Amino acid sequence: MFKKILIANRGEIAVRIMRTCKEMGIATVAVYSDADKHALHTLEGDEAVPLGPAEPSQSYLAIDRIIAAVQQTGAEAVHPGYGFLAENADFAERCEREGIVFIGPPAQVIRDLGNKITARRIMLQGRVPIIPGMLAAADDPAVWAAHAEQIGFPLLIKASAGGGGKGMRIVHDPAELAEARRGASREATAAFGDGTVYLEKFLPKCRHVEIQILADQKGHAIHLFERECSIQRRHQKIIEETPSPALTPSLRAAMGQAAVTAAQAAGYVNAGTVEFILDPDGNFYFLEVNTRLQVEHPITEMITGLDLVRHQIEIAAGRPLALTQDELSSRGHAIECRIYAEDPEQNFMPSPGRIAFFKEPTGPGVRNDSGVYAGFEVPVAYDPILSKLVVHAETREQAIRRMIRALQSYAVLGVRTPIDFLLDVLASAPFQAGETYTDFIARHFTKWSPDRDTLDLAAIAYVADTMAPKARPAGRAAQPPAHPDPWHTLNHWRL
Amino acid sequence: MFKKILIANRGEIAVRIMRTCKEMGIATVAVYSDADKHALHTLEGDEAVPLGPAEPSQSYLAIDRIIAAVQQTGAEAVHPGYGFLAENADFAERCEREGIVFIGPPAQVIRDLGNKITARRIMLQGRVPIIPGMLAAADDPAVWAAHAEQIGFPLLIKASAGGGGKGMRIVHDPAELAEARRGASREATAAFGDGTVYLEKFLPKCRHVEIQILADQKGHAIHLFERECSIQRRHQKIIEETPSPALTPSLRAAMGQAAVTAAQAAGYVNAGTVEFILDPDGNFYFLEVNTRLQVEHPITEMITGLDLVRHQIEIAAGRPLALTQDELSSRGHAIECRIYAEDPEQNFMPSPGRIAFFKEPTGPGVRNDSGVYAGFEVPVAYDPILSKLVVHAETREQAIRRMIRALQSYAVLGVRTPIDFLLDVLASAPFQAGETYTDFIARHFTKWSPDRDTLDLAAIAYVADTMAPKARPAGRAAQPPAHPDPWHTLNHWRL
Amino acid sequence: MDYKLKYNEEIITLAVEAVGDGLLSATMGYKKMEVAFERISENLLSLRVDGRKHLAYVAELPDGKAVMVDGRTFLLADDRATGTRPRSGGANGPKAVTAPMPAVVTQILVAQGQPVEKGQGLVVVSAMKMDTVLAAPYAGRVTRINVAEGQKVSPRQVLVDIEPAVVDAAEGRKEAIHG
Amino acid sequence: MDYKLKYNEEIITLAVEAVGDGLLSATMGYKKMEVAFERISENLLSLRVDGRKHLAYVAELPDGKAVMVDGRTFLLADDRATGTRPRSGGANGPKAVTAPMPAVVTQILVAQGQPVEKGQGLVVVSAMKMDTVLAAPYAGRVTRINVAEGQKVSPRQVLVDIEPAVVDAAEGRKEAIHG
Repeated sequence: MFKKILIANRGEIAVRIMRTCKEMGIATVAVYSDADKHALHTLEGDEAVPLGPAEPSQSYLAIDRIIAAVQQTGAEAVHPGYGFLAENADFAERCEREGIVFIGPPAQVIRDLGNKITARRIMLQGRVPIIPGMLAAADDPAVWAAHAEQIGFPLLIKASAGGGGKGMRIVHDPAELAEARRGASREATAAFGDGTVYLEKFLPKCRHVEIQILADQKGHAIHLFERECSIQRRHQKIIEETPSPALTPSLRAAMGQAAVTAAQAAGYVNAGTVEFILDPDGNFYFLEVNTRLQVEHPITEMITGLDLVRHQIEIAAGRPLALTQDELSSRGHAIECRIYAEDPEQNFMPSPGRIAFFKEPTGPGVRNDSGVYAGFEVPVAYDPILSKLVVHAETREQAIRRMIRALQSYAVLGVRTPIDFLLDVLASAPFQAGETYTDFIARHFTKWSPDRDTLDLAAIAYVADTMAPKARPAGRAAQPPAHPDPWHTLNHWRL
Repeated sequence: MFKKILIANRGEIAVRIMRTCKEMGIATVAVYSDADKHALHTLEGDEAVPLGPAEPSQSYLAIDRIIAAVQQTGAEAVHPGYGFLAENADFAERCEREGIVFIGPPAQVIRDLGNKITARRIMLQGRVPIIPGMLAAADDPAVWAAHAEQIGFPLLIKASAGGGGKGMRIVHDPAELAEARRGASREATAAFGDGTVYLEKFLPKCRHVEIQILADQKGHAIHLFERECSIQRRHQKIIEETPSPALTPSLRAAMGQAAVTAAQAAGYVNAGTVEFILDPDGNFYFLEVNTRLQVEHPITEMITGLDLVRHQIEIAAGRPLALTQDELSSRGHAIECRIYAEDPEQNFMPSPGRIAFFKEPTGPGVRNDSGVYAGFEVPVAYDPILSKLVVHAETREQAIRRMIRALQSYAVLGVRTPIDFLLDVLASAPFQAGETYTDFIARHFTKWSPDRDTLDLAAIAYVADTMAPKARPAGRAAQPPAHPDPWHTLNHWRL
Repeated sequence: MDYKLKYNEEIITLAVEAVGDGLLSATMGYKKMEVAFERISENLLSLRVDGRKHLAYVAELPDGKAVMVDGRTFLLADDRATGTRPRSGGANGPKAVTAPMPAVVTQILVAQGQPVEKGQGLVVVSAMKMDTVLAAPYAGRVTRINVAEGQKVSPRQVLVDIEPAVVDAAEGRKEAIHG
Repeated sequence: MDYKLKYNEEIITLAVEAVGDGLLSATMGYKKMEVAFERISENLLSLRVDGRKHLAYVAELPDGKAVMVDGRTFLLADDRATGTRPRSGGANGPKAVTAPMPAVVTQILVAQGQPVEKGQGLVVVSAMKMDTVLAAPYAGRVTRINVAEGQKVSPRQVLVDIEPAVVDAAEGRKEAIHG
């Protein structure tokens, strides 16, 4: 097993990976930018190497500097977390070339699956259902028109190199096609340096359901059930759960098998996620493979009892995966809420700043993977995730109640968070009924504003805080005399 | 279901019960003594009723006052937690008479099982193995001598009303018998108001293994596997784990079945624990039934995925237990460490005082059921438990490593705790080998003292704390100007 | 004693009377509430409002106090300290475009002296992986640009000064609300 | 600068030299360590000792500072503030029996004027469900009993005064160690 791992990431995911490393007896190297000198991951790493300025291109995305940090500290492997370099094939390749173990799939697999058109072809060959649409890039407007007619409207234009909703356009009418294609391609070029776009059927009322997979270097692959991730804002998930309220046991088995087939078709190794679109009739279609750990991996850990980071590291170290599909089972129900520094009243605008007070929820079935602490200044330069709040309970209904309790006891003062927004989503009838489609927020929560009754209570608390005397002295209630008799009876209790 | 429950307890167990109540939509009533005006359970209850002075007899043991609090608040049920009135048959009976639901077994069951001689007779009739020994109280020294000869030395004298090691004597020689019997009886009279003592075979090298049971009002009973609780100091458990390193699947099934038989023989209802002594040859003997929730119940929750408090409340409300033995399984490995305010360097002497700083461990598979907070003054009047730290992982080895990591990141400043002692126990070869017998602490850890290397680091930290400038101002790094332009661009971002 | 607390663009008025040690009576609009309060620790208060218990977490921030009750957090400021802030437009209206959060200026879309329409993009700032266009709150003329591309800016720092075109104040407000 | 820190009955001596901002050199016995330190928050320090990182949690208590490093907590006090405290016996030894923690007196086992043997039980106190017998640290005569049964007592409050019998100091110390 590795003796030392460098974690090429920051914040809560870096901290979470370090915890498993520590439990495995593996030393950890943190890397940090100038903005993260006091970040929790920097503090908690056994070593910490500065990378450079806050700008990601000069720190967490600076491949040369990260490779230098690996070499300088003698780390044998790199865990990329999610985001930053996690799905960067060049980085994985560079690690391979330098003799550093990249904890993830081989570079070529990342490259193949990072190209959506290539990924669709691989899946088609593997008989994994894909959304009807193009299987090759095309320049000719006539080819596009022919595809469009064959697939039928509405259509979706997507960037082949895409992610995060960029380079995406919905087209309802043949007349819009050419202009939408140009716009999408322009956006894709700006975002990914690759303007290749292609056509897919647009599925309006659907769910985002993904399957977690694990595959070892010997080709043994299993799936760890699904995650339902339909509740999104700005194309980013904010609530995830497992099991999906929409899956029957047979559909779960079919999707799980499709994900394993997809993994094997792509030559996949390590942990990954096969994303599917699920339509209301129970048809599912391959969307993409995320070739890394997901933000929402803890809910899978809760229902399977497995530590995914540990399995990632063991697979990367060449160990065979000892788990078999038969012995796995999904127990209970788990939900994750992402706690960002953002303002749900202002269209989820980021809300950086100093965390003045921080009290995490605790108790049975509650887990909070946090990357911050009271006094920490949340930097402007990065994705503003503070923590992932996760609950596990016997049933979906109980998990929802548990999450509500946990959110109600989570105090983050100093930056704005969506905690009260999430409370209202969890308490809403459509969420409780499991009507979690990707248009959920737009449909039910566009005009959200905070609860007025609690505002009145908050105003009273403001006044009370002004009137109540401040903290009592730090000492004990009963102070010892200034010069107490020095003899301590305690030492003689064993006589 | 109940609308309101009064929790006739304090500290971490009261807080833990309230959490489940809140998740079930049940209002909670806290009760508190003068010493607990600012205790966490007092703060967290939806209502809080003062009972009286700190002395337990005038507060948490004052049956009349608790019944009055129930009636005053309109609570329909009482949860007694553990300790205090949890195994008090008179209290349970009083509740029955007043039309209040007591969340526990019927008063008569508590009374029968509270008398160890009666309990032994019940178990014998139910064919549950008991330790060879007396089955009835006896006055005649000749009867005692005859029993002693038949059982064989060494013998153990125990108090029939006993608990906590009081009224107990080990006898190695017939000549000691009479005097030991008189001493034990005197001690039992002082402790329990009942001097009845009896003889059992003494089993020197053994383990304490208990089985969690659940039984509903219709007579359906199941077991939730075992807990190994052999690591004790002053006859009190400090580390518990499940599964037991000593149990094979067939022994587990046999002990589980014996516990269910014991429950049914006693007419048991609600959650309870059947304690056994397990000898090195795999023979097990009934010890006693704890007719309440145990301190160590969370480890069973971890491996079964069940909320025991929820099941207690549902059973008390008359709901049938929907779980069957077949569908239950034990997943992974769980360990609990009890974190007391006590000094492991001074024979675990209590260490009350004000908690100046409190940082709980978090992360995957870590749960800390705490009853305190920074600033709280731990009262002198009660059992000094601060929290129960619980971990869950895939294997015993991983659970041990996880517990070590959790303990290392648990900061309790202001009162002494056994955290560093527990760290050394968990890291020790005999613990890791599963050699957890009831004499473990006496055998391996009598001469324990804190780590010297870390003391040097602490001295350096002391000096650094003295030299480092104190906290920066509470405001943000970048202060806004004193009279900023009032217009907030934020409101126009949706234009 | 009267408290005027600012919440977003709104003023909340409480008439507060201390009626004993840790006891107060608060009137908000037509609602009168009897309140018992006690400090538990630096950031925690225990409240009893009309007989119902609540825990409130409070922290002092540079621009007010953050208060969390029952899982809901509000930023409140003493309005006497900050002065009244009209929502937008009018005689007391803004003369400048300010940064809403710590950010980096990625693009400047206008030049000094340039006339701008209401809602026209002026500056693009980037914070936390998200680009935001700061728009003109009213029609007018850019009198000064105070930042450069690549510059880091702090909350409320004035980025662009605009001299407003003459416009009826009431109408300006109406447009802002419908926008 | 020299620090004398008291840990239990022991004195730890550090020779400390500030060698820069947030840098110090510490000598303990034969061990010399290069230390970099930085305050992260009120109770948290980041340390680098001979190149190895550590986090230290520190809190001020009435009788010193509690310091937690790597899961191990120590109570340390500046010895210059508290004065040296010999372990027991001798000329500077105790003249009284004090309460070791907040407790309630449940039983008084001796009377004023009574001679007592070393190790003889004097007072029973109860704290946290546990009874503890406070014993005479040396032979002597009870000159005063300052408490009554049922009374609450605070740490270091003097419960019983004892006038010591004349005894060789060295022997007294030896006995205490073997006791």
